[in-house]
Amino acid sequence: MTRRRSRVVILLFASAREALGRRTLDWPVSPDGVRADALVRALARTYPRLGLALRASRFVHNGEYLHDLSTPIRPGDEFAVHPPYGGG
Amino acid sequence: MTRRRSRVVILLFASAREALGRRTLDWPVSPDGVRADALVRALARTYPRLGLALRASRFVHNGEYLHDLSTPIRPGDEFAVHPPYGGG
Amino acid sequence: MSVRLTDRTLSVAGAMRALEGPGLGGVVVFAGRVRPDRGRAGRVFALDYETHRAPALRRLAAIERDARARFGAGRVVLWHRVGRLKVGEVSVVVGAACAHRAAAFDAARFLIDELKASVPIWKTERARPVRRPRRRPGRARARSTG
Amino acid sequence: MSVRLTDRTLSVAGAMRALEGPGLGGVVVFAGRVRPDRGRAGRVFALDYETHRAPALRRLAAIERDARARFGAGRVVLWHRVGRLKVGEVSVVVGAACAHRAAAFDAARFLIDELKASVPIWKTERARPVRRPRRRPGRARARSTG
Repeated sequence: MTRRRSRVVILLFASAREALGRRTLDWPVSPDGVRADALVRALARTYPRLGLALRASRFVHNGEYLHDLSTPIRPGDEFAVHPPYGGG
Repeated sequence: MTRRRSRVVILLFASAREALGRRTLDWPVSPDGVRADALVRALARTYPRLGLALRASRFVHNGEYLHDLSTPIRPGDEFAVHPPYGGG
Repeated sequence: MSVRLTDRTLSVAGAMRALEGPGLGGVVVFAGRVRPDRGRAGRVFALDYETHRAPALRRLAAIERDARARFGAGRVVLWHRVGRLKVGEVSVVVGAACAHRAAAFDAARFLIDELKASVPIWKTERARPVRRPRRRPGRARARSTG
Repeated sequence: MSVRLTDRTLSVAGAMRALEGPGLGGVVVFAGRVRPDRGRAGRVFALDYETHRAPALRRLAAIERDARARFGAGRVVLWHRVGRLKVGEVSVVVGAACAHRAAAFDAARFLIDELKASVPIWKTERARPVRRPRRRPGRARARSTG
């Protein structure tokens, strides 16, 4: 828990999960947090294979769809990458 | 069978059956038969309670829908009275 | 069998099994139940269904052929029950299995619409008189299943 | 339960039971099955479904509320399976029970369209390479269920 308190848990699904070969990432952030758009850019820089999936995805912040990319993402938050849905 | 050979079997359904309280009628016809429209008029004359159902119905002659009311109905034929359908 | 007129209980699970087939990704089933409507004679407790069997089966088979040709349905079910049905019982089950869902919906809709309009099946309401409550008069409703 | 995400087999008969209710004369059920399509990686033999569970359940519950409000659906089923599904298995069952059939068809169509468009569920194809026959080349088909 201590470790998670200084990190954001990134959840990856479908093409994003396949691009990285894993379901979750622990992403370190400062105690003040980071803007969502900066977080996404940093992810794309660190994992170029994730770029395509990130561009096509919606983001879900602590279970709620993120409409404002200036929202601060803080330590302990959950940040999910949702590629286009394919249920049915 | 001898008796049926000089008669038409009239099949009554739904409101037509309820109007007369029976499912079938044996209707005598001459060996040359009778035109369908004349048969229907004779039925309505003999059973006034059947008039309403007859006006709303389609007729089925030996299992086929009757489109031409001048068709002759001959002894041994089946003549069905189909009020509007209500399946489902 | 894809076309059926029977006095026995209709099984939707059985219909689903009849609608299995390779490559048929979308299955739509419609089931009609007897409703406790209020008719002229009171509260409906049952419907008596009757049919003119031979022309009805021919017409059902023609509807099945049409659904296969028009919507590419790979499997079709057109089942109707006859005899006395109590409120809540299933009177009709139709279904279509197609490659995709849009065609399956259109086909199933076509099946039930055609069945109701053109198959010689009739229902007669069996109702009990209803005592009208003094304070809250009920609205009359006389529509039947589906 | 009317909203369900499960790794167990979906029962259409169970859905029909969940869609019973007084006065609900029209019931429409859609079931989607895994199709043996040909994708880029070959012939599909299974689909792996995954979901983001909490937001998915919230979204399913919202779709159910919408269907009740917009179409007067008295009972709604929105069930999706997750995990590995082989060709022919049922991945999704949605259904609506209404007083009349037109509303039930519209509601069921709404349920599956909304589910596919807006619920966080994904599928990944599992395929085997196909050797192309020399004489009768197959047509490529890459669409998935429903």
